[in-house]
Amino acid sequence: MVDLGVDLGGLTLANPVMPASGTFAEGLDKAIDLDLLGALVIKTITRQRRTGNPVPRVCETPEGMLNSIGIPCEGMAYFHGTILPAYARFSPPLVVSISAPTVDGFADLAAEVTRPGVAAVEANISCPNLEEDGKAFALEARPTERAVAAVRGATGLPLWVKLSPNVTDIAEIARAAEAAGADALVVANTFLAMAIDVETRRPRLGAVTGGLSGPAIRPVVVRMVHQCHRAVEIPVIGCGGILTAADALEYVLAGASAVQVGTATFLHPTAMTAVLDGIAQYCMRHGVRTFTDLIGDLRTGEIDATDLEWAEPTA
Amino acid sequence: MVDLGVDLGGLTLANPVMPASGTFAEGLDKAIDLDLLGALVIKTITRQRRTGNPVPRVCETPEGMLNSIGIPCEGMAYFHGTILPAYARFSPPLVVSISAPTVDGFADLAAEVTRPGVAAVEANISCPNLEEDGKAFALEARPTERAVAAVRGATGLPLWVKLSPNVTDIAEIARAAEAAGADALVVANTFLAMAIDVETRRPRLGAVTGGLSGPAIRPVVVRMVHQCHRAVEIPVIGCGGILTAADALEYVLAGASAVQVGTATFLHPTAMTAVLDGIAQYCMRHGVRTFTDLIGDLRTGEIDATDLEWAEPTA
Amino acid sequence: MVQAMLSTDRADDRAQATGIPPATGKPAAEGACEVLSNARSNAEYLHLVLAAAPPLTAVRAGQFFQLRCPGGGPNAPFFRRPMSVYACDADRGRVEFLYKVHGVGTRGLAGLTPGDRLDLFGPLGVGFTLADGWRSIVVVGRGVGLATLAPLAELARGRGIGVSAVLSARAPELLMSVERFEEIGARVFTVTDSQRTSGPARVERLIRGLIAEGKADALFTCGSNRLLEMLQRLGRERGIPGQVALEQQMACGLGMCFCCVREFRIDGALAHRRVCWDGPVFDLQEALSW
Amino acid sequence: MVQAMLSTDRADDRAQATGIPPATGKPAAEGACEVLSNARSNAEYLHLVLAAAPPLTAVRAGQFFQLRCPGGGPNAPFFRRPMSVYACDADRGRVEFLYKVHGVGTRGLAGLTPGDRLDLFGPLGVGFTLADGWRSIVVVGRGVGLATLAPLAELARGRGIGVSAVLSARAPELLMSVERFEEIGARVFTVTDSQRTSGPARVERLIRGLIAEGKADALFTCGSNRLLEMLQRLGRERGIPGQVALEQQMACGLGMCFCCVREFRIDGALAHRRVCWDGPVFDLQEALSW
Ligand SMILES: Cc1cc2nc3c(=O)[nH]c(=O)nc-3n(C[C@H](O)[C@H](O)[C@H](O)COP(=O)(O)OP(=O)(O)OC[C@H]3O[C@@H](n4cnc5c(N)ncnc54)[C@H](O)[C@@H]3O)c2cc1C
Ligand SMILES: Cc1cc2nc3c(=O)[nH]c(=O)nc-3n(C[C@H](O)[C@H](O)[C@H](O)COP(=O)(O)OP(=O)(O)OC[C@H]3O[C@@H](n4cnc5c(N)ncnc54)[C@H](O)[C@@H]3O)c2cc1C
Ligand SMILES: Cc1cc2nc3c(=O)[nH]c(=O)nc-3n(C[C@H](O)[C@H](O)[C@H](O)COP(=O)(O)O)c2cc1C
Ligand SMILES: Cc1cc2nc3c(=O)[nH]c(=O)nc-3n(C[C@H](O)[C@H](O)[C@H](O)COP(=O)(O)O)c2cc1C
Ligand code: FES
Ligand code: FES
Repeated sequence: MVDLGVDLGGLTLANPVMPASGTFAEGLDKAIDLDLLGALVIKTITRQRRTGNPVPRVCETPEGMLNSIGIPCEGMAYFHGTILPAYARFSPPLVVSISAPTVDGFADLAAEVTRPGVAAVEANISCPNLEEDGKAFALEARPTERAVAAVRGATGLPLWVKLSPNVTDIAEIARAAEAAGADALVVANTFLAMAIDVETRRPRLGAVTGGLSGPAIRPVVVRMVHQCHRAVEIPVIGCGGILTAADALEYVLAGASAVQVGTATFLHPTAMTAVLDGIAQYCMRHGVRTFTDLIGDLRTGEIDATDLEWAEPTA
Repeated sequence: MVDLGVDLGGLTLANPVMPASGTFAEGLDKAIDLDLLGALVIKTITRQRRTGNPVPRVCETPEGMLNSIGIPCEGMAYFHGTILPAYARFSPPLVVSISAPTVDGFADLAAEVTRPGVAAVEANISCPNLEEDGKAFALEARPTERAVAAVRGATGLPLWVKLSPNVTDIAEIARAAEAAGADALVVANTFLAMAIDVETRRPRLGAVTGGLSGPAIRPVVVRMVHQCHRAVEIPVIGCGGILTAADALEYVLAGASAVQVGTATFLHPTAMTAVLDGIAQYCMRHGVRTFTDLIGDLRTGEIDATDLEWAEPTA
Repeated sequence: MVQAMLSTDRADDRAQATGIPPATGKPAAEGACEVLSNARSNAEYLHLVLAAAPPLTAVRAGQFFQLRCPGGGPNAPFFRRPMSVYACDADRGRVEFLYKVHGVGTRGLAGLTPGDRLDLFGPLGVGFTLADGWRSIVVVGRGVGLATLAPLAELARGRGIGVSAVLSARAPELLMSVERFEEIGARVFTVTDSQRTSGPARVERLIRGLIAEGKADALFTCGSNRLLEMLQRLGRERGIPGQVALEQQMACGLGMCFCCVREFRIDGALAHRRVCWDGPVFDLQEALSW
Repeated sequence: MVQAMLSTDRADDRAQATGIPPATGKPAAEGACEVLSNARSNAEYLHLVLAAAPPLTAVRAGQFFQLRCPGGGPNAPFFRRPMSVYACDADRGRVEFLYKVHGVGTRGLAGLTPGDRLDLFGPLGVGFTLADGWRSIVVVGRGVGLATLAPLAELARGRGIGVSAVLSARAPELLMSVERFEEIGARVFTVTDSQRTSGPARVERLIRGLIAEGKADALFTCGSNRLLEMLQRLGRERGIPGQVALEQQMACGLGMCFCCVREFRIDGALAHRRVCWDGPVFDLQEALSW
């Protein structure tokens, strides 16, 4: 038996596989047993009611997708009255993703979701879709620090901070979030992108730009997870383009303590449980008894003969 | 007949299609007629002789590739004695990409390549592979300005500056390059990335990290070209993941005056001439007589009925 | 002959449309199904028949599947494609689709040959509801919209409810599913553009006739904006209930991504609903034409 | 029967190996070729025969093509795959490859069936050279390496040069191309691991015998590091020239990307060369074992 448990900044998960915010809802229990997952992370909420962006809200790109869903939100009464109770019947810890246009707004919302039934808060300071003003907090170290500190002050729950990949130096932002009290980092949100229908000369998204996710982005985010892992002491949760167990393990070897699976669930609703099974199988095949032994176990020494085997396949 | 000519910061090209630096050499004339291209951009050179990075130097990713070629370089004598003469027999303007580890080094090299036969200088201030210290000039505005100003002072040739996509605010860097005297911008170089072979737990590249290119990155770079086009007056050359004429036209509508094709040539050696043909055909089909009319012609107004046709395909 | 194996959606499913998460989930499964045939129905439509086993065959009228359409390269269909079930026979283990080639995904479908495998995910969504007491219904559809309506007609006939089916097309040779509806036991009316019988005014006159005959306890439609508006008007005027099946681009098909929203007028106020989760079948009057 | 349609590389091509760009380019073309057959040769190797037209059939011994292997999804082979020409017949319009399934690209190749199309790009690279005056040569190869050496043997025989071919494998049933070499008119020696005849010492003794017989004006090999080292030693000791075909991962195949470099000892100094452009055939002594 492999021990798949992992401690994520004060919250212990039975295993390291969970959904990425905004790509999951309880409807997925039609397809998989949600109780198998390490945690349940729900779509980012805001205090304000919002309708989100105009359609089309998604489009396809090479091995990826763009979304400009925005954060449609039914408001707090709906959150407390409908969303929270809907998850009561599932056993994995519930992680609530929050977003706000101001530092105070972050603090207020963090306080408001600090309720029984909520196991951790994920501060989405990186969503590029918010209509407010423009730049997300996560694009620079100082605003990151302020937003994270505000949330930290408002809740005693484990605090995960989700970073944006649209930055020059993700390690610097990671350190700022850690310094301000984050218990774990989620790396990363989507890449700001756009696509154009050349026949109509119009943007393919109603909101013109949106976030790129899916396998296409994985190599860039794996690099960022590796940098964050080396920059901070707190655990890093890898997120971006994970489709298979091998993809998830790439993140783990680069330094992730757990992974979030987003877009893949749209393509294969059973993606998360398949990733989980595959990780367990990998551990057995490689004689790994404790999953956490794999975290950051990237080997960068001199390349030895076996690695060059492909250069002499017929020998 | 469509007029495909375009003026790029003082250099007039017969058409807007050219190779991306480092993905082209004169050997391609085995496969296509190089005289059909708008310009010939050669692999970045440095003054120092360098051997480049350890193998493996490339690997495959979803709809993309990583490279850690580095800038292997045979030195200046070889450049003047062998490379320059080899291109003398081709008619398109020759653009020489240069890189250096210091501001003075950039100036010296720019002066040294300002020779008959060289039509423009492309300053590669964004290559993430240089061994020197680390951060490339292109990651921040001030170093960008300094490097560009040095090159500007050292050569009277049209000066193209190639930006890095690994930045928070590409428009800011674009403005810095423009202010320092760039005649055109190339947007963009590769995304710093990594990939791991989970069976061996080793990086797939000998140099651990490398640059992501190919279709996967296109939506992010199109967004950056759009931002740069709105931020500066000088022409922008789009580069990243162009495989077909439609991809190239996406860049043009987003604001690019010309395009560079890189990775696609590895997959289809005839990619550049196919892109060129496709652009001409598009212009004819859409009644566009002057290619330059398409630059930045993205339509973002209210969506009208025809765009919603897919919502009622059977009507 | 296709046997009726479709059931209706119960009221507790309908409750999902209010946004309240369902207390129990009916399973939706992912499965690779063998292609039994994939033949052209006419110049525009293809008919795909797959071998399928439970739970894939536990389909209710109006539900859909998300199909993983074949294709490779940078323009491969990345998302699944939503497709209404045209027929389903749990006993014989068959699921059928009727589709039109539109873009890269449906082009991939058209390339399937018997023996190939296609990955289905479903059945998904909230289907049609037949109220107790309805004796006759009218279904009005055009093109592939008829794929969605055929299982409804079949379900109604199975319960002894009379079905008048108004089938519309550009030209007689493009009329779809006439035999399927006749086999089901529907009274079929065909209208076409080329015969100038398909305009809203003509169709309205036809339906007013059916209402007058007492054959229209409820109105059902799918796909066409003009038909929707006309039926809404008739429904309001004559107090006849109805339902409409809507389409919208979908990524997840499970209510998770919120890309498939449309606006509805619910109790007088505008509200967003997810077509994949709260629908694709909605109350005729709540839907907004577009 | 495969007819000899291969020529040698001329000295002006060899000059490319010095890094000086060639004055004239021999064309390389991209073309979709029909698969005529793709059959298993033995438990490990497949033999792919394609219909091809000029300039694709203007192949010289030792040259290779870049194959766009079929496959879809996120693990599709993104790069082309380099593959030596095993046989080429311009008159009949055939290009043939011999390959081993190794990873995703060659697995895609193995799925090809007659009538499918495969996109080839080539022919590429600098092939083998036969010097005037050579009367007999020795070729030593193992596994798919023999694919590269067969056209050389054919070319030599076509010029009346005697060929001794030492074919190596793990076991007799895995021996490749024995008939092809016999048909060509080579004197074939088979050595295998299971018979304990393939060790470097045994092979060395065999070749020393051929040298003693005066049958070794030049030595050629491909693929195995141990064979390379042994032949280099013999060559140096006895002053016998030779050539080796090398492999390296390739993206462009045209000398553009510099991913396929290897180190060579040229005039005593270490230097990088691109296997796709300066090779894949190199001077036996300049190559470094790895
Ligand atoms: C619930 C539902 C049931 C459907 N049933 C059928 C059916 O039975 N037969 C049939 O032929 N078609 C049906 N459609 C429409 C079908 O989904 C589209 O024709 C198909 O998605 C087009 O994909 P494509 O790749 O060929 O086109 P592309 O234009 O290349 O598709 C690009 C994107 O737009 C989406 N898209 C394009 N048109 C539509 C559309 N009309 N509805 C939703 N998304 C669209 C695609 O899914 C894809 O994400 C149904 C749609 C829905 C929502
Ligand atoms: C000039 C030349 C001629 C060749 N001729 C033959 C031949 O006739 N028959 C044959 O079976 N094989 C030959 N090879 C080897 C063949 O190219 C590889 O087996 C093939 O590329 C493996 O691809 P894959 O996707 O199956 O393996 P993967 O391991 O999935 O490939 C991953 C990457 O590594 C590269 N790679 C892996 N092994 C090799 C290798 N040995 N050489 C170069 N690149 C490699 C692939 O091209 C790809 O880029 C030749 C190689 C070269 C360079
Ligand atoms: C449709 C969609 C909606 C998303 N909504 C949110 C969101 O509300 N909050 C958030 O933090 N991230 C959101 N994301 C980003 C994902 O959580 C994830 O960071 C990103 O998609 C990369 O992972 P993936 O490649 O596995 O999808 C969304 C992504 C998608 C595709
Ligand atoms: C193998 C390889 C080598 C490259 N070398 C250089 C280089 O020397 N200088 C440079 O400015 N860009 C270099 N690039 C980046 C390309 O010029 C281009 O910016 C990038 O690949 C994105 O374009 P693409 O997606 O069309 O390839 C290289 C890219 C590749 C793939
Ligand atoms: S398709 Fe994702 S919510 Fe409807
Ligand atoms: S494969 Fe590109 S230089 Fe050899």
